[in-house]
Amino acid sequence: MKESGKGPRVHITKRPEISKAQAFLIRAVALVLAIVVCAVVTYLLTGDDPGSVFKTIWEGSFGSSRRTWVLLQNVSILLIISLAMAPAFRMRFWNIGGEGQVMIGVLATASCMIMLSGKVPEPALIFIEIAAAVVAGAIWAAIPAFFKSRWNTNETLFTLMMNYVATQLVAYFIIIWESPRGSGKIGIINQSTQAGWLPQIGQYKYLLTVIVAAVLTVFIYIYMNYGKHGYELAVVGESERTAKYVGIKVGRVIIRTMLLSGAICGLAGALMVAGTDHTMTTTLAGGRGFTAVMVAWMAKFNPLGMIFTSFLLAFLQKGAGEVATQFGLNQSFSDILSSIIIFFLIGCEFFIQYRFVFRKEAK
Amino acid sequence: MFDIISFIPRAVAQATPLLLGSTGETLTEKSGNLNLGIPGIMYVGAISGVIGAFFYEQSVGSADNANALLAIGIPLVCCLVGSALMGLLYCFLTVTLRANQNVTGLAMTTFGVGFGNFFGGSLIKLTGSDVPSIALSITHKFYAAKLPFASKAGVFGKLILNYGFLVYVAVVIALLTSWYLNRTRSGLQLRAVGENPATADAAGINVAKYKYRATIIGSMIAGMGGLYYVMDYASGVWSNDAFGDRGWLAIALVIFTMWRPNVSIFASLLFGGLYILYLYIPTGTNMAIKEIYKMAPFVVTILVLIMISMRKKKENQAPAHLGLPYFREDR
Amino acid sequence: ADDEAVEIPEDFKAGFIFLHDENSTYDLNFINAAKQAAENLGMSEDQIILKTNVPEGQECYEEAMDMADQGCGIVFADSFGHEDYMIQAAAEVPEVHFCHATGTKAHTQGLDNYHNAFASIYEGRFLAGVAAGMKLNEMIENGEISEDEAKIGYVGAFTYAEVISGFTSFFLGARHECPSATMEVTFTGSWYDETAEKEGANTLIEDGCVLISQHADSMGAPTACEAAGVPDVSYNGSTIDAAPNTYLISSKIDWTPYFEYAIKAAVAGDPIEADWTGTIATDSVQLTDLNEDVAAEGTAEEIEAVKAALEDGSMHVFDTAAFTVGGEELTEDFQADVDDDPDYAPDTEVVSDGYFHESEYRSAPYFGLFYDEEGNGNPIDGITLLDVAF
Amino acid sequence: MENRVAAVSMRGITKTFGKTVANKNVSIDIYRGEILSLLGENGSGKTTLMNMLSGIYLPDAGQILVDGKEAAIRSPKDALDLGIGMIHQHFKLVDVMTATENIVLGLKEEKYDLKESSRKIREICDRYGFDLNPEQKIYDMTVSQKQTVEIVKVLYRKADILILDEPTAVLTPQETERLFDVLRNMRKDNKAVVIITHKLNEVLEISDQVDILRSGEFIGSLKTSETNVQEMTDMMVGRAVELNIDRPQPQNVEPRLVISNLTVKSEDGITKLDDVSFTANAGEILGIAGISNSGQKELLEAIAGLQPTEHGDISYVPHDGPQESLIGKDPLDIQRMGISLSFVPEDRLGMGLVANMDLTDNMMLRSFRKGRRRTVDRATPRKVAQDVVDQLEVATPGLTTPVRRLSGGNVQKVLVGREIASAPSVLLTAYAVRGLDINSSYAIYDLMNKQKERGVAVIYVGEDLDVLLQLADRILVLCGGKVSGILDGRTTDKYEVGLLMTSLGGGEAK
Ligand SMILES: Nc1ncnc2c1ncn2[C@@H]1O[C@H](COP(=O)(O)OP(=O)(O)OP(=O)(O)O)[C@@H](O)[C@H]1O
Ligand SMILES: Nc1ncnc2c1ncn2[C@@H]1O[C@H](COP(=O)(O)OP(=O)(O)OP(=O)(O)O)[C@@H](O)[C@H]1O
Ligand SMILES: [Mg+2]
Ligand SMILES: [Mg+2]
Repeated sequence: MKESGKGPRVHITKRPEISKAQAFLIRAVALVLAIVVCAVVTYLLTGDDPGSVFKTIWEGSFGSSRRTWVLLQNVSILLIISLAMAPAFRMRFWNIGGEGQVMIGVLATASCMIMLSGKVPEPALIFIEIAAAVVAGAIWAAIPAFFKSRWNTNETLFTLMMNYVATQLVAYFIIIWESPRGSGKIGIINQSTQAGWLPQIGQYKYLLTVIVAAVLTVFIYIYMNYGKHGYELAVVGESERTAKYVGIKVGRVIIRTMLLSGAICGLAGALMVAGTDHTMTTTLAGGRGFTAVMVAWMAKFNPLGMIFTSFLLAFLQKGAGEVATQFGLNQSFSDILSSIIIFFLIGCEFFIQYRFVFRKEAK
Repeated sequence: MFDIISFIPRAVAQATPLLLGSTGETLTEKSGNLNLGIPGIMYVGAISGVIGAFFYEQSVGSADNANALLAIGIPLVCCLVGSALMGLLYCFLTVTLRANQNVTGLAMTTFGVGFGNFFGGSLIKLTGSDVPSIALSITHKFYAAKLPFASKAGVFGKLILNYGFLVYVAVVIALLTSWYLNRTRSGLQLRAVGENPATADAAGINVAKYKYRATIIGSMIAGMGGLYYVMDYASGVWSNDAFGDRGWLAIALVIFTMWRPNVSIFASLLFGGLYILYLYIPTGTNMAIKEIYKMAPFVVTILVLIMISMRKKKENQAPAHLGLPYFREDR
Repeated sequence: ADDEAVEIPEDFKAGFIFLHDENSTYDLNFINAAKQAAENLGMSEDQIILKTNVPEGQECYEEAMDMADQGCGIVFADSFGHEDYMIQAAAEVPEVHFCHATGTKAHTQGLDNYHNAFASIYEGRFLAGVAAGMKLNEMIENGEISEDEAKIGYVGAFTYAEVISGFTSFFLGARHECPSATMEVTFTGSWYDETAEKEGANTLIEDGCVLISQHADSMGAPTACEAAGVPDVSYNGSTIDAAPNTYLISSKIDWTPYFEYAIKAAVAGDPIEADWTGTIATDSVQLTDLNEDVAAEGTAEEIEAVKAALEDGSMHVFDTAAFTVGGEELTEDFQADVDDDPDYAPDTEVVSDGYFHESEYRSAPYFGLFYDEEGNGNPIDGITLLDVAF
Repeated sequence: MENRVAAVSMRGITKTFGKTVANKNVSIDIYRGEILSLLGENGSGKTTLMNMLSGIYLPDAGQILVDGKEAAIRSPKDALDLGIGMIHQHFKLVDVMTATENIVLGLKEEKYDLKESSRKIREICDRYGFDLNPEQKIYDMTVSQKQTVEIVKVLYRKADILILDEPTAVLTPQETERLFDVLRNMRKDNKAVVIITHKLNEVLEISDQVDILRSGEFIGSLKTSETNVQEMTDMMVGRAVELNIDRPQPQNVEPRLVISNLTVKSEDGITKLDDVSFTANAGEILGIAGISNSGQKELLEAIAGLQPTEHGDISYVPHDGPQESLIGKDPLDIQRMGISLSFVPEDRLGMGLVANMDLTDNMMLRSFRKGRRRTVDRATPRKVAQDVVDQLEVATPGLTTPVRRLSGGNVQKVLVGREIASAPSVLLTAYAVRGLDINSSYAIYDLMNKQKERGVAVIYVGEDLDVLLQLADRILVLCGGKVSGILDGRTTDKYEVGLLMTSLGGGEAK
């Protein structure tokens, strides 16, 4: 091998910075390829014509104005949770506990709605329940942050475990408040009085969630890119020693950032319970805490990019659900399709950062 | 009524998938790859084994025609191939394409669980059975086969001898992995890759090769955890989602054991016990308290995690380069 | 509305909402029934919309409304937790019927287009109990166990009335044959948890139970029984594939009759009962194949005889003479909690003519535990709830 | 000599990183029995060139001949197989492993037997006079011990083409001397040695041949015996450079920092500073000398508020006003007290700067808190960054380049530039010219002097005694955490300082 006397014909090297347009093009190509692969997989697994499958996916999301609104609602909730993830990840705090933080928000909201209904005036109830959710989510997220800042406790595992603890807490209270006895369900909370239900804007049930998501997107965008806090957390993420060197209180930044993350997750929980679902189940978060990690990452923590990535995943989920219904496939099919798309989108980053060099002969 | 002699074998049954999963993940993490796809890989390992067993059973028809070697071998090989492919996919994305490990892992878990349930569901449709599950009783017999005298050999027999072969395989793999990591040159080099790939690289170690190898072998070991669950514990019955979240517990075990597969033999037993402990705690009709008891393994993990982090010891920390991509020309 | 002549117009659509997909025992039962009903009624594939994996939340409401948008004249949902969302949809779209299986609120809700349905599955369980009792008798005769050792184990999901009604009727069926039978019950706290059910069954077997039954959806208990060689009465379908040597019999609800009934009524414009309870007579309650290799001799005949007696009313499952609570018989002034309310207040007298009238005041069962002053729930005599103490 | 076959010939090597052309058509020869010095300014491509020899990078174009035969070096393994061993500018060691484990890493020829390997390592150490415990973990080692491990690693592998990238940057003069003895022995063994260093006196002392790079291009080759510092510098820089440090007379000297009886312990309870007292004056450069690890780092970090103190006091004396104690204050508190204290730490990328951020954002590190708004102002730091780039001649593709991409010298300029930009009243610098080429070093000395003239109290921790003696007004010598003397920079000499560095000099400060 060494006798051949030549270096390899091709090798990989870092690209010069490429333009936004070029990077976008690469991602677009990856997306198209991913869709082609999905089509092939669909064809192989079902024998159905991929064209009609995609048509169904489209109709599943945009078939009627109701479906479009539902999609927007799903996108918004996913986006909100993803926005919560972004600052922590920029700080290199691997929070995979979004699920639990949302669930705690759910629990806080539900408990206010159940326990305070009829005891305080309606606007106060709404204020209290949202505040409770925000605070609960924030505290839940701050617990691992505290241990991380103090003893550098591994946060990936800690937050993951906190998900289960939160879910079990919810399970506990569901049984405490269950109705009827023994059913393990609490049904719609305050169905008759609608106490604690968030108001509907005009005739649009989900507009409120969409507006909250939009406002939060702008807020997080500014917070991370132009805010002093955003700058501090980026420094902490890059190098704790540097942060200390310029007088940034690292522990405080970690806890503060997680308080923010948790608060937003808690808010997402409140929006679900008080805004749309009006109930509490252990599956209310539905894995979105994990999906949000992927959403945030694929967008490189850019809140504006996250609009697109959360849309993509929610759209797929909804569309593939419709495929499952129409073609009698099982629901796991949508998981397969969305992961294929994620694989392509994260894989293509390689081609944005690196390129192949073909060896030239020296003169 | 709490009978430790009968409790331990049941904890062992819970422990085995956790042990295989955590051993596989430990080996993987030692190479610097944080594979959060393990839960998915365990599903894929299980369903691949099930597919192999299913077609084998279809081909032999009845238990009388079954051959022990094939009945064990075919599902095992299918499981190993399926999990290895998942490991390969993970490596291709994270090592070759340098994609982020966390996202890749999470996506692989989504993918793996979806894959398992999708094909599980498809096979169930094929069987057309009344209750949606695939019963692989012929191959199960071989997987669950115990020493004939084990149950009669007193307490020792009951506690130590009375398991299907995969339980012993799991323990042996854990011990071998510990030995490999600590006592062999290749193990030393693997650890170097996980600690500091640039150093390993400069020392002439093929970083990518080690990462691929450890991750793929690790995935295969973890996949066997899924196989054990369905072929032995679940009596050869595949039902969708039955494996649950064990994969995440396996990942938790890695940190819990501070990257030591031999310690994991006992730690997984502890976790396995905690996993079903709530069934033993008297709650009466108070179902709410039961839900609190179900927290046990998670709360214990958190407490241990905190304790480990308070006693800072360099040797107890994660491989220094865990989760980070390596590119030689980076600086 | 049992008019055979009803023609389903080609533009009539029926929607079905399922909690999971066909990989769940529970939902598969509904899915098969939906398809069967459509076939029986001559409806084409386009006339039914099956939507799987609809969580017990806002999604259920959205799906129900979406089905109404798509022109469904009737929408069914299969899970208890869907109820409130179905009511929400029913209130918004009065021209569409919303039918909910296992729910409890239709009789108090006062909506003309919202309905509950269930079946007298306690009768099926009673019959399965007969098979179990005979198996116990056979074991006693063979000298495998003594009379006192005729202990049944039961893996239940929740302390829910449906489950309690189920295991009580099963136990009464067994005791009908084997008077010395006793029963232990353990709860998993989940409708589907393979590990918990399997380990629950294992605990019961270790505790000396010689026959197991279950009310939870996974294969956990049947496979635990197969491994231990303990006869098993399963639920919702035959588990003979996984447990050829121990599966005895199983009971299940067939929802086809209800779906047919409701669709026909909706098409004809007839009112649909607020609470519809299927019975053995309507073929809503069924026993799956008896495993002759395991069953005691004469089981099939005995089941037929008892079934006939139940059908002609000469026998009642909850015959107050057949059981006691705390040593006492139930009397006519006994009240059960039939109407849903947060404080679980008993509200309806349900004992008369010498038996407890299950599923008559509403379709979902209400034969629950018996609560003493301290708030402890007790089962009928002969049944022990496990996990109350070590 | 004309007929000698070069051990290594690099022909027409080109290497680019993104937009940066690190090497452009470079050709050099390395001969056995010779020590070659590779010289060039920071960022001129020395490390890159050698990394291609050791298989870390692949050239974009060009070829490499080993012993006259074209060789494919695809990976470090190929390089090792060809007998090429390299000691990298940044150590390549696994922290949690022992010296032995690090040394045998990647070897596969011999049986895996750590005891036997340790024995062999001891043998090598004995032969060359290294002080190394093979069983010691790397994280427990001092820099020079780590350096030793690196050297032993190469010796253990019997490499006969040896590359050392700035090996002396972190060594004391004594350690350097020992290393040079080793290198001379290797030359005697007919090995080929390449050494990269910015210290020209070392070049003159050790090498036979000097190859010079400038901006990635090969400029020329000199025989060491026929050249001098001035010529080398001029070739490196590409124009005539003036090589002397001037030392303006201090003006308006007044006490600015008063340190009294300061004691600092490390986390594991080891006393790092022991009862240290001195005063740093405004308008003066206070040099701090001492062998490495004598407490320099702790001293500066204690003043900067980064290091908890045991007892004693650090007081800041403003020009007009009462003195204030800095004890228990962190950098933020100090800033809030209105004290402008700048600190150029030893670890530039790990502490002073954020490697992945661009120049602007790095400038912002010091100033981002300014103003009451919750958002940051980037316009001012951008201007500061541009000024630093212009004034200090930082070689960078632009202000949006992450500083990690810059060469060591340029990184240092960015850091010093930022610290000076905030118009400090106290400037602490630790090894400010470590790893810097001679031109940049002089630029830094110049900056120090300018600060001194501005009336700043400059504390300059240095390792090069010649420089200290030329630059500092007073020299404080640390030995084992104690002050072993404070000398007048104008009257003392190398011998006196050296003596105080190694012993307590027979008493307290004069
Ligand atoms: N991750 C692993 N898990 C289990 N066994 C392994 C693992 N990595 C290597 N081995 C085995 O250990 C032995 C020694 O490995 P070693 O690295 O020396 O092999 P190699 O092919 O020469 O590798 P390299 O060329 O990278 O040095 C081999 O038999 C290999 O199969
Ligand atoms: N891995 C890399 N990625 C991007 N740019 C690089 C990389 N390595 C080197 N460079 C760039 O190539 C040029 C040459 O760098 P190199 O490290 O070879 O310089 P050097 O001569 O060793 O400098 P110094 O004396 O500071 O060590 C510099 O401009 C540097 O920024
Ligand atoms: Mg009531
Ligand atoms: Mg260099």
